[in-house]
Amino acid sequence: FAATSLKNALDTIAADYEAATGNSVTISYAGANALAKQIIGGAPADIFISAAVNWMDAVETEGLVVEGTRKDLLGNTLVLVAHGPAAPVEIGPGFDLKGLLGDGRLAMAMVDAVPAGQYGKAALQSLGVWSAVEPLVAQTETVRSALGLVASGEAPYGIVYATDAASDPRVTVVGTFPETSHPPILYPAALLTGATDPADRAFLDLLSGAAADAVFAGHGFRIVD
Amino acid sequence: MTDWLSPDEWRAVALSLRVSSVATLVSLPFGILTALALARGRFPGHGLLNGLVHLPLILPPVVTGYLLLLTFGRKGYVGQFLDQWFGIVFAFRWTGAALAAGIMGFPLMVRAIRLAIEAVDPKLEQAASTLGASRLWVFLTVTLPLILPGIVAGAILAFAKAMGEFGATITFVSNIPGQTQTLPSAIYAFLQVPGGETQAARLVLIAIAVAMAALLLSEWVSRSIARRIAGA
Amino acid sequence: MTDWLSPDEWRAVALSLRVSSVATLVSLPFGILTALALARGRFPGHGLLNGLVHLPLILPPVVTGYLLLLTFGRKGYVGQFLDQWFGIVFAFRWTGAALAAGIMGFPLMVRAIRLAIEAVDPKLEQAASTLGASRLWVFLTVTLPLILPGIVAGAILAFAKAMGEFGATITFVSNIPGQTQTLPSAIYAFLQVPGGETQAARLVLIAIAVAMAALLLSEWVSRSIARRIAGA
Amino acid sequence: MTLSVTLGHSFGGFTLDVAFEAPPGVTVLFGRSGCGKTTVVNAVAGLLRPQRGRIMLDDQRLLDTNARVAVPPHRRRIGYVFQDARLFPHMTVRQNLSYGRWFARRGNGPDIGHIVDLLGIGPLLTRRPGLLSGGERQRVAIGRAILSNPRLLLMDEPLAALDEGRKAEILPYLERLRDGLGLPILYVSHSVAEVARLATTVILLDGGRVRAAGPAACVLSDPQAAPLFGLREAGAILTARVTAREADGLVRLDCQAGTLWLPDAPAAPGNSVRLRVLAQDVMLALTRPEEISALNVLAGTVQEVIPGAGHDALVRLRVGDDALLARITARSAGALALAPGRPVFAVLKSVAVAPESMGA
Amino acid sequence: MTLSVTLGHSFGGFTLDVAFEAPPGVTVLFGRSGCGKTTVVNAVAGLLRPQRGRIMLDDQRLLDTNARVAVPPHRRRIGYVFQDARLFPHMTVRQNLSYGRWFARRGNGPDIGHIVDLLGIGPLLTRRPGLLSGGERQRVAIGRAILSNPRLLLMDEPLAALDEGRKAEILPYLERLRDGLGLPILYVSHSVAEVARLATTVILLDGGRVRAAGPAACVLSDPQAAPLFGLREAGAILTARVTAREADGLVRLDCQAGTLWLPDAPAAPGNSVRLRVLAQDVMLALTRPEEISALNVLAGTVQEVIPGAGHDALVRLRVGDDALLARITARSAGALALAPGRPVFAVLKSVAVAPESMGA
Ligand SMILES: Nc1ncnc2c1ncn2[C@@H]1O[C@H](COP(=O)(O)OP(=O)(O)OP(=O)(O)O)[C@@H](O)[C@H]1O
Ligand SMILES: Nc1ncnc2c1ncn2[C@@H]1O[C@H](COP(=O)(O)OP(=O)(O)OP(=O)(O)O)[C@@H](O)[C@H]1O
Ligand SMILES: [Mg+2]
Ligand SMILES: [Mg+2]
Repeated sequence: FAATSLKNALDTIAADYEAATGNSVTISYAGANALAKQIIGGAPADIFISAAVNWMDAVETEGLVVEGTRKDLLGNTLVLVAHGPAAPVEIGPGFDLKGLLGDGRLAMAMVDAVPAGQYGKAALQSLGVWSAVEPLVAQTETVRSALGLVASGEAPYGIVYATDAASDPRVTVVGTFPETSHPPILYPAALLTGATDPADRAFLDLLSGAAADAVFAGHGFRIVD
Repeated sequence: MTDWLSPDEWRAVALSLRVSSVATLVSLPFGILTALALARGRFPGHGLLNGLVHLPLILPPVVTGYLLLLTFGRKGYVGQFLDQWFGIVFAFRWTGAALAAGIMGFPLMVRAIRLAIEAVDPKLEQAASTLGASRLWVFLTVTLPLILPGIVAGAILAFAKAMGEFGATITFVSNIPGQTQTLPSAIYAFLQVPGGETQAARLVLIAIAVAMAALLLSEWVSRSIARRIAGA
Repeated sequence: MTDWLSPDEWRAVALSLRVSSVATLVSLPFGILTALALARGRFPGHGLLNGLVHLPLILPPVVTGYLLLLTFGRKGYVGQFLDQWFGIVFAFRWTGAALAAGIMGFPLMVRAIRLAIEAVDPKLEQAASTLGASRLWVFLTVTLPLILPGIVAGAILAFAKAMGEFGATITFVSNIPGQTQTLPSAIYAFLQVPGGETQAARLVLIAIAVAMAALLLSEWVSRSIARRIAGA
Repeated sequence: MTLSVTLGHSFGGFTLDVAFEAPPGVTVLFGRSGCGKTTVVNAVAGLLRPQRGRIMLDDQRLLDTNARVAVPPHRRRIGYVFQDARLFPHMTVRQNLSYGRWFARRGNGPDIGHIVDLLGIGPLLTRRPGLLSGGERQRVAIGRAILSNPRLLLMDEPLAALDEGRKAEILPYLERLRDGLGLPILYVSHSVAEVARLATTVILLDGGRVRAAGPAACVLSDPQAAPLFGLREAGAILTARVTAREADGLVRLDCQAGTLWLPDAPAAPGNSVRLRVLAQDVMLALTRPEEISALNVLAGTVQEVIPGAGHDALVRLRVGDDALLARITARSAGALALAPGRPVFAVLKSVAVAPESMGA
Repeated sequence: MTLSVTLGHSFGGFTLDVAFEAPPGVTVLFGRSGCGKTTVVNAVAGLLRPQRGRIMLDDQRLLDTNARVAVPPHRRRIGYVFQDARLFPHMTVRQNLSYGRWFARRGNGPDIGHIVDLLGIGPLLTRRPGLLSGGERQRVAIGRAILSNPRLLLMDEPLAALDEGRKAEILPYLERLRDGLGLPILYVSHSVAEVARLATTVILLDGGRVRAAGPAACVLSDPQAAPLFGLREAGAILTARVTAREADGLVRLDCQAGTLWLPDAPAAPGNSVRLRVLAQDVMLALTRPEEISALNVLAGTVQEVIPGAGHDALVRLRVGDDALLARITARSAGALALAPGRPVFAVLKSVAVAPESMGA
C-alpha cells in the first residue's frame, strides 16, 4: 500500500525488482488516509508507505506495524508554482503573496486535510502571510488537482510538492519554501504485522537501497537518511 | 444548535442546501425537455444525446470535474464566452458547484422523467388534441400533470445526488470555505484527518437529516398526486 | 489492441466489467423487491427503508465506502459473521468492489423500477387474480413483464453507475491491480501521477465505449418491449 | 349452485345496501347507470372489500365481514368479464385466452378452439390486444373468462360493444352455458332484450338498493318496474303447457283462455312454460277476427283501462287466470268502448312471441 | 356542412377502402365489430394518418395525401366521443367538461349547466374520473365533446354503456343538435333502434368497404342490408303526407293506399314524411278487420312470398306506390292462400309505428 504520489517512482522500482527476482509486487495506490483506514480495517497489506506522518502514527497506534521496521523513507519540498513562464519570487517572512495573486486564487490541497495543504498552511503561517491569503485559497481534493488548477491557468499560483511541479511543463517553479517554515515533509514506510513472506522485508529494504534512491531522486524526491 | 456547529460548518450546510436546490431547480426544465426528446423524439442524434446525458454517471466524478474545468473554467471556451457575453462566471463560485451538482444529477433526473413520460397513455393526449389543444397545450395541460410524480422523483434524486456530490465539485471549483465548501467537502476534509471521524459523523447526520426531509416531502407530494389521479 | 493497453489496464477493464455486471445482476432481485415494497407496501418502516435506500446517493461516496469498511470489513460485524458462517469475504476482493458498486447504484435502480411499478394499472392485476393467479403469479406473469422497461432502465443506470463508481470502492477495497483496481480507480491513479493524463484519457474512452454499448443495448431492449406491448 | 349476497358499502356520496339470492341460471343485475351494479359484481369477485357483507356460493363462505373471512379473488374461481376489457397488453390474444387455464386446477373446461370460433377471433390469435377494435377486445375478454373454467361467471355488460349479428351468435352460447353446464351467471345489462332472453332471475337495482327481485317473468311484468325498463317493454306473462309439435314445425301450447302456436318451444311436450307478451304486440278486437295472418287469438275480459301520458292507454285483461297487457291508442279505447267487464279478443302475432321472450 | 371522405389504409391483415359523403344531419356508420368504423372516425379526427385519402369539410381540405396536406387534430375543431371515454384522470369532472372551452375560439357554445343536467352528471362535478362508473364516464365524455363547441361531432358508440332511460333523454338532445344547430354528426352505432331514430344517412361498412350508403330510410329497407341489421329489424318505408292533427292528439297522414293515424308527427301538416314499418309489426287479413284496436289498415296486393329459414315467411306487398314487408308464419301464409296478386289488408298498430322509426 502506498500513497498515490509515489506511483511513478514505485512502479519503476517494482518493475526492476520483479525483473530481477521473479517475485511479483502488487501495489495499491490511494490516499494515505484511505489506506490507513483500510489497514486498520484489516486490509491484507504487507508494506505501508504513507505520505504523512500522522497516518503512519495512527496505524502504529493500532499495533499493526512490525516493531523496528518504520523508517522515514523519503522527503519532499514544497514549492510555489505559477502558470506559464513567470518571474521567480523571493519567499521569506511577510512576502507579498496577496499582491502577487491579485484577484486570482492560490491553489492548494485541502489545508486541514491533505498533507500538502497542511504543510503549505503551516509554511504560510510561519511566514506570516496566511491570514492575508486565506480567503483566496482554492482547496482541492489532492495536490494533483491543485497543480491542475495552476497548469490550466484557472489559478495563477499554487503550492505543491517539488515532485509534482517537476512533472508539468505548463507550470514554473517560482520559489521554494524554506524547510524551516513547515514541519518536515516525510514519507514513512513500515512493514506491517500481516506480512509473512520474507520477500516483503526484502522489498522494504530494497526501497531504502541505492538503486531505489536513484529512482526516487530522479522523480524529485529528497532522500532521507 | 449553533454551538455545536462552527460558523464554517453552518456555512457549508447552508451552501449545500443552496447549491442543491439551485442545481435541481435550474436543471429541471432542461431535464424535462431532454427526457421528452429521448422518450418521444425520433431524430438522428438520439443515441448520442442519450449517451451524453449518461456520461456523468459513467465517468469518475473527478474526470467530470476536470472536463467541466476545461470547458467552463475561466480559460475554457464556454467559460470565457459566458464570462465575456453574460458575465457569468462559474470558476470558484458557488454557481460552479451548482453546475457540477446539476450535471452529476442530470442523468438521474432525466431517466426518472423519461420513464414517467413513457408511461403516459398517448390516447389521452390524442383526446386533448381533438378538444383543440395544440401540442404545447397538450403537453402543459395533460402530459406535464400526469408525469408530475416522475418529475418529483427525478428532482429528489437529483437533489439527493447534489447533496452528496463531491468529486466533480471539488475538482471543478475546489473547496473555498463559505464559497464552494459544501457539506460533502467538509465531511471529506474531516475524514482526511486522523480522529476526524466524530466531527465527520456530525456533518453526515446533518446531511442525512436534510436529505430525508426532502425525501419525505417528495414522497408526500407524489402520493397526494397519485391519490388525486386515482380519484379519491 | 493489446499493445496499447498494459496488462494491468486490461485487467482493470475486465474487472470493471465483471464488477459492474455482477453488481447489477445480483442487486437486481433486491432492487425489484425493494421497489415493490416501496411502491405498494404500507408498513411502518416505509419511510425508513426509503431513506436507507437513498443513503448512498446522499452521502459522499467516501463516507459510504468507509461505512462499508466498518460493516463488511474483516473487523466489521457483518463481515466477520459472513466470513465465519459462509466463508464470504468482501474486504479487498473484487466481490467487495461489486458490493460497493451495487450499493452505490441501488438507489438509482430502485427508483426506476419503482416508477415503473407505480405506472402499472392495478386493474390488470385484478383481472389476473380473477383468472386464478395468486399474488405471486400475478406478479410474475403480469406486473413483471409490464415493468420490464423500468427494470432495464434501472439496471442500466446501476450498471453505468457501477462503471463509474470509484469513491466508495477505493475506500472500501482499496486499489489493488487485478483484484480491486477497477477502471475508475485506474483512471484516478493516472490522474494523480504527473503525465498520466493521456493514459487516463485512453481509459476514459474505454469506459465510455463500454457504457455506451450497454446503453444502446438497453435502449433496444426497452423499445422492442414497448413495441410489443403497443401491439405492433 | 346458488349465490347469496348481502352487502353494505358506502363511497363518498353513494351507499350500497343490497341483499339478494342468485339461483342457478342467469341472474341479471339491471338498473340505471351509476346504480351500483359494477360495485356488487366487484364485491362478488373479491376485488372490492365491502364494509359489511356476506357472500355465500352454495355453502362456501366467500366473504363474511363479521367473521373476518374474505377468500382472495384467485381462490374464488369466479370468471369476470369486465366492463372495460382489461386484456393483458404484453400477451398475444392466444396467451390472454389461455391465461386462466394455467391456474384452473380441474381439467377439461370448454374447448379453446370452439370458443375462438364462436367469438370469431380466430384471425386475431397472434395479435396483441393494443390495436384491437373495441368489440374485438370485448370478445377476447369473454373468451378469457369462460376459458378459465370458473364456477360462477360475472359479466358486466359483455355485449354492449357488439353488433346484433355477433350478439345473436353469442347469446345462444351463453344460454347453453347456463342450461348445459349449469354454470351460474351474474350478468349486468342495460338491454331489455338481453334480459328477457337470458335472465332466470332479475335483480332491479336503483340508487344502491334492490327495487325488485325475483324470477325474470315476474319482475319484467311488474308494473312498478316498468318505468325502469321503459314503456315500450311493458308486458305480461302467460302460463301455458306445450301440447304438441305439429307437422309444419309450429308448436302448439294450451293456456286457459285458448290455444297458441309458436314457431319454437323452450320445452318438450307436456311441460309448462311461461310466455312473455309485450303490451305493444297485443291488439284487441270485439269480435274474433277471421281470415287474418295472426294465429293467436285469446278470449278475455277487460279489467282496467289505464290512460297513458300521451295519446295511448294500457289495457289490463284477464285471460283465464293470467293477466295480459295491451297498449293501444286512446282513440281505439274509446271507439271500442273498452271498460272493465267488457269481453274482448286479444290478437297476438305468433312471430311476435319470439323465442327470446320465453323464460324456461 | 358536408363531410366527404375517401380513405385507403391497411394494417397488417385489414384493409380499409372507403368513400362516402356525410351530408348535414346524422350520418351513422354501421357494421359488424372490426369492420373499420373506429378507423374511419380516427382518420376524420386526424388521429390516424391514412396511407391514401382526402377528407373535405365543405370546402376546407382536412386531409389530402396527394397534396401532402393534413390539418393537425387540434385545428380541425372536431369533437370526438371515444369508444373508451378517455377522460383526463388528473382533472375533476368539471375541468374535463370545460377543457375544450379553453381552446374554442368562437364563443357561446352550448350552456354547460344545461349539458350537465341533461347528462345527469351534476353530482359528479367535483369528482375525479378514476372512480366513476362506466356509464358515468361515458356521459362526461359526451359532455366534454359537445362543450368543445365543434363544427363536426364524431361519436363512437356513445350510448352503448347507457341504460334505456338515459338514452331516451340523450337521444332527443342529439336530435336537437342535429336539427337545431345544424351540427353534423358522424355516429358509430350497433343499435338499429338508434340508427333508425337518429340517422339521416347510413353508411354500411363491411370488412373495410362500404356495402351500402344513402339516406337512412333507403338503406334500412334494403333487403341486401337486412342480414347486417338482423331479420327482426327488416322493414320497409312508406311515404305519407301529414294532413291534420286531430282533436284527441293523433296525427292523420294520408298515403296512397289509405289513411294512417300516428300519435305524433315529425313534421307540420302539409309536409311529406317517410315512415318505417317493421315487417314484424304488420299483420295481414283477407277482409278488412272491424272492431279492432288497430287504427291503421291499408289495402294492397301480394307481390311475393319469400319463405324464411324457419317456419316463417316474408311477404312483400304493394300498397299504392310503396312496398311493405310483412313477416308471418308459413302456416298463416298457407291458410290465407297468399300468392302474388292476391288482394290483402295490412294491419299495423299505430303505436308500433313509433316516432323513432320516422326519418325526417
Ligand atoms: N393500428 C392497428 N394495427 C393493426 N390492426 C388494426 C389497427 N387498428 C385497427 N386494426 C384492425 O382493423 C380492424 C378495424 O378496426 P376498427 O377499430 O376500425 O373496428 P370497428 O369497426 O371500430 O370495430 P368495433 O365495433 O369492434 O369497435 C380490426 O380488425 C382491428 O383489429
Ligand atoms: N371507488 C369509488 N369511490 C367513490 N365512488 C365510487 C367508487 N366506485 C364507484 N363509485 C360510485 O358509486 C356509484 C355506483 O358505481 P357502479 O360502478 O357500481 O355503477 P354501475 O351501476 O356499474 O353503473 P354503469 O352502468 O354506469 O357502469 C357511482 O355513482 C360511482 O360513481
Ligand atoms: Mg358499471
Ligand atoms: Mg370501434
